[in-house]
Amino acid sequence: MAATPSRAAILSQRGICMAEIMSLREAVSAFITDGATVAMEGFTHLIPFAAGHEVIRQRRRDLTLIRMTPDVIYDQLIGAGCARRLIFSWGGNPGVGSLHRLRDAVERGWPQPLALQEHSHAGLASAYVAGAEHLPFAVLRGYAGSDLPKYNPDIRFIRCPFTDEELAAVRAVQPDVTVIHAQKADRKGNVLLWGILGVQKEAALAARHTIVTVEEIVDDLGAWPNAALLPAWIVSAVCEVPGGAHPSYAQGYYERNNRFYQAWDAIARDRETFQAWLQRHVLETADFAEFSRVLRETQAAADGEGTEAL
Amino acid sequence: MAATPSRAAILSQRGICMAEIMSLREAVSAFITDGATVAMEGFTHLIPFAAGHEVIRQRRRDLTLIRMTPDVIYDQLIGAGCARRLIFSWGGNPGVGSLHRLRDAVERGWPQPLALQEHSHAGLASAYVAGAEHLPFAVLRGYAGSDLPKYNPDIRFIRCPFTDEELAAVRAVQPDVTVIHAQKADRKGNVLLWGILGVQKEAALAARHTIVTVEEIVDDLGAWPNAALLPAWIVSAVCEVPGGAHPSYAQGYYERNNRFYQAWDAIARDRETFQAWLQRHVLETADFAEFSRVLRETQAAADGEGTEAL
Amino acid sequence: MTTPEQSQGYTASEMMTITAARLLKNGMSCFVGIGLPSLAANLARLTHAPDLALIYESGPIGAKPRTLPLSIGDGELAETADTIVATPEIFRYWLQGGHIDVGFLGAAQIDRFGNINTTVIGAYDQPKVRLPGAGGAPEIAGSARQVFLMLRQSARAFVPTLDFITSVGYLDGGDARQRLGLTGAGPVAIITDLCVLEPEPPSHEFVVASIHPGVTREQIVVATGWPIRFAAAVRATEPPTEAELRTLRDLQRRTQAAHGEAHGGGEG
Amino acid sequence: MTTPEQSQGYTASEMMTITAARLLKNGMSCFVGIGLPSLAANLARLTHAPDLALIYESGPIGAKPRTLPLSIGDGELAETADTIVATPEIFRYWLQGGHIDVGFLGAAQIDRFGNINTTVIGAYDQPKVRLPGAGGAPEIAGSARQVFLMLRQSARAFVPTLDFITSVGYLDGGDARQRLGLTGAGPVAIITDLCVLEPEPPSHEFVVASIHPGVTREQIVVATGWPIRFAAAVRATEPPTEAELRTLRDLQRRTQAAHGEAHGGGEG
Repeated sequence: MAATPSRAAILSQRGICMAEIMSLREAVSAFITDGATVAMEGFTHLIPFAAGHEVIRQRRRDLTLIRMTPDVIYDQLIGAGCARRLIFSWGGNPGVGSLHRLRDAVERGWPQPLALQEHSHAGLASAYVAGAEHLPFAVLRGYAGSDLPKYNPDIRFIRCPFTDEELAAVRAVQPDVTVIHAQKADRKGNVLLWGILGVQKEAALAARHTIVTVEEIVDDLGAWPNAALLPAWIVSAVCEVPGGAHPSYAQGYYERNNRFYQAWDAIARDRETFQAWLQRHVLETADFAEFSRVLRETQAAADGEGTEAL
Repeated sequence: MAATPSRAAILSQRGICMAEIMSLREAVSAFITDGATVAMEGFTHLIPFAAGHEVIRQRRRDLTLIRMTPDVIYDQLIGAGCARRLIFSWGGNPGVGSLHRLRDAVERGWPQPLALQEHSHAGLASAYVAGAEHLPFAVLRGYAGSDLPKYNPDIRFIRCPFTDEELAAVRAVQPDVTVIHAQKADRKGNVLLWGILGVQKEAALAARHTIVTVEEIVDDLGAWPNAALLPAWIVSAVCEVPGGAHPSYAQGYYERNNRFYQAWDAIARDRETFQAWLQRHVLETADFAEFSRVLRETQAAADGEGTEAL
Repeated sequence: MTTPEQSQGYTASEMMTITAARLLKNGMSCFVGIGLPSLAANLARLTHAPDLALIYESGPIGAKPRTLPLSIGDGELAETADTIVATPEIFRYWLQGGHIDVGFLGAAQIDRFGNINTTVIGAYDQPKVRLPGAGGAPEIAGSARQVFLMLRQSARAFVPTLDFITSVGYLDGGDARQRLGLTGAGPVAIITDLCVLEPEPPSHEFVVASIHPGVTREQIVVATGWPIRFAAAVRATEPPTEAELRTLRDLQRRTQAAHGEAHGGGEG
Repeated sequence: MTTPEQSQGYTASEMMTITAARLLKNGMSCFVGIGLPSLAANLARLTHAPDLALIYESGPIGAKPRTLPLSIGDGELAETADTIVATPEIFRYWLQGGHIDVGFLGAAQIDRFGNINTTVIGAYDQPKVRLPGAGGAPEIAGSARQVFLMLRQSARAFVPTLDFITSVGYLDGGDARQRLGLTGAGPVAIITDLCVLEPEPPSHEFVVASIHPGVTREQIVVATGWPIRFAAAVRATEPPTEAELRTLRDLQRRTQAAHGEAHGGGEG
């Protein structure tokens, strides 16, 4: 994680920031480097799957990945060998069970060992808040009596300077790059999202660079009062990727593909099945549009055979 | 200010909370007692003037008043002798000049001395956040080099447990009662507001009791996604008081009466003029509806005379 | 041979869900995890507690889902909520702020003091089974005014010693929890498919307080990894009513139709 | 006798506002107080910096007011903003978070190191004049990447020693500010009705860097309460262009029509 002074230094060197509209390939290539600390956020909703695939395609290595719920997106990145470290707070396949690629990396070091830094949701959400607030730490009522602080040095306990009460403190997370998916951007690069917001705004504000994939780029966002809007001047890149949250969902555009999440259990359980899936759907496709075509074909074939092999 | 343990005790004794729809007179009578700590919030927008008047009518005394911008609402309460202490961060008549009743109390102790606890906006906003988060304090990058901490014991400096960096800490504010004005409530007592939100949500969540005056009570709030909505179960009382933010404004209902703010300068500059105004408009009126009628009459008469004496 | 379940006309799972639902009072605010807690909370909302306010950690406040969500952030929760706030706000303003009446938690392992493990089986650094982890549980366990724990009873889950304490109940009992300064009162009931356990003062060890119809004490003893004790006056759980069963089954049927298969477990 | 102002065709106030506006670059994010800063920032937005993002402490982000607000929370700001966030978010996420390029402040008193007083004249506990107080200034002064200070120059305002330090510039000069660990660079210009002052390294004492047309050095000396120094190479401020003056006057005319009188000063 970046120490505070270096971020301050970067901020003071930074010129005027203004979003550029570019392809996802360009954005990943420009901003995500090997060894970077990357947060791809979206709490069940608006998970930036297309961007995750592009990172795999560009074969990024040794990433530190941050995400409250690693979900299938990080199971794919971890299984593809992109990550050496994971900062997270709940690592399951929602409503289904385990993330098998995550477990394989943790339990058996395949395809490479994965160091874990583990929080509670409240703790990691607070660490994002501290990052967004440019504070080195956040205070919360948390972790009392839990074993988690024994294994995570970024959780400590402090005392209130007024009441002497003991409270938990977590170190801020400050990603090099945050990637999120949103419903809309306008042509200047202002971004609008709605529905379940998770920690996306905090992750975006905490990062040095933010890449946003969107369902569509429009002339006028048509935002209501107090909308969750990220102005172009805190965004580095906006990429139009319709469907880019699939198999997660985008409220107002498409629903969560629960069937894919269920099928993922069988795909990810076995190293060979996973690798074959990754090869065919991600590594051998040029972009998310081609991925979507291939996935539809596999899914149609599976429907014909009555199997769940997507 | 309430210490944390007593609030925890109150929370654990509290039964199920659910808003009751009642008159403003009943609400002030039920929840605001002499000596209470009261926050009436609303940043220029949605200032709960009607509730302030009702507190004056019920002749509450020795209140500790909290408000980022005391504004004309607290100038009236201070001049009426309701307050013995003020926690604030900017005490002017916005765009006009001084709050003369506030200055008279501070500079000359009239009608009684007023103790000040003074923050910056960032500090007091953070203290509200800490209150809402049920933390005894908040951390911020603030007050460095300023003389304010010399005069406010609720500002201290602490060190980050990870980086050893020095940061400011402010004690949480936890009002006994928070009063806000909002655009709408539904018949269950769910409250919707929009536009400039200030610290209203934080003040409401930080308080033991929250009174909300609204422009109207409707069957269906018609809220958009991620709206600023306070559910009935964190609100104590909802009171329908159309126009209750005047001379402040309610977005979507009426505009700020800038003319009243300008005229207030002359009214409040002089003790006798102020007392006459208060007598005629607040103490001798039964409620906000009657206040509004009397104000319209005075205003029409002033228009006729070409003066600014409202 | 007829199983007790068949002869009773309902399953042990249904009895568990209905028992948990009954503990929720109308007007309460309830912080809900996915799986059994979500099922029980929505059953309560559809029966005796129409104004139960359901809060999901992904952000929805006052969700009124027509079918059960598969994940904690399903669109159904967002579309039916009174509003949706950001996740930090849910945890910091609403849960930590003291506005949640009931937190509802499941667990992989539980001990006699209601401490739970959802992190790891085996050693942390060399896990036998890596579980999903903490999620919202540690702070729900700490800050909700009361906590209900809900899980199927077995000696594998009800263990003498946890491999990892993810979230606390009463720690090692007595006033240990109180000394931690937590703002919530802690777990007040463990609802299982066999019985309801409640903490017995002053030790706060969980003892059997109510046994579901058709369940024997012997079954409970076998399904508990520590020498389980029974309260002085053990109650008999009221069997499900027709209305409770019908509402529960309708909800599950609607959910199955929506998701294409039975509702999965686990937080998310 | 013709005053210099009349002979020039513009007032000293107009020169001050236009000079301040010119310092704002297109695409910057600017945290704006009410009064002169708001006037200058909106003039910049209406002339050379159409994508200047104006942030007001009451919550509006990207406000594009057609007339100047009388208060910091006018409906005009809310209606024309890209979005409106809560006040704690403005201060904690946007200002403290490091996303504000320029903070624009006024003051009642200022000293040679750009420290300002908006709190009290006289002793704090027995004030001669109780001023409105800090508002957003201390943290704008600390966290905005750069700060512009803007006030009319007079010996009453430009004092040798402040009665109260509300917000810091360079404290007592040298590396004193740096040692405080503030994230913003501090004040880079004081724009007055007579001139522009800039901090001179390494002491960071403000010296006259640019003199407005028709103003003499003597006028500046008289209007400064400390022995003011002049930079080695003092620039001559470019007079207002026709377009600048027209836009400024149109804006003030629209504002006057909307509010019924001249735009007042002061934060709020």
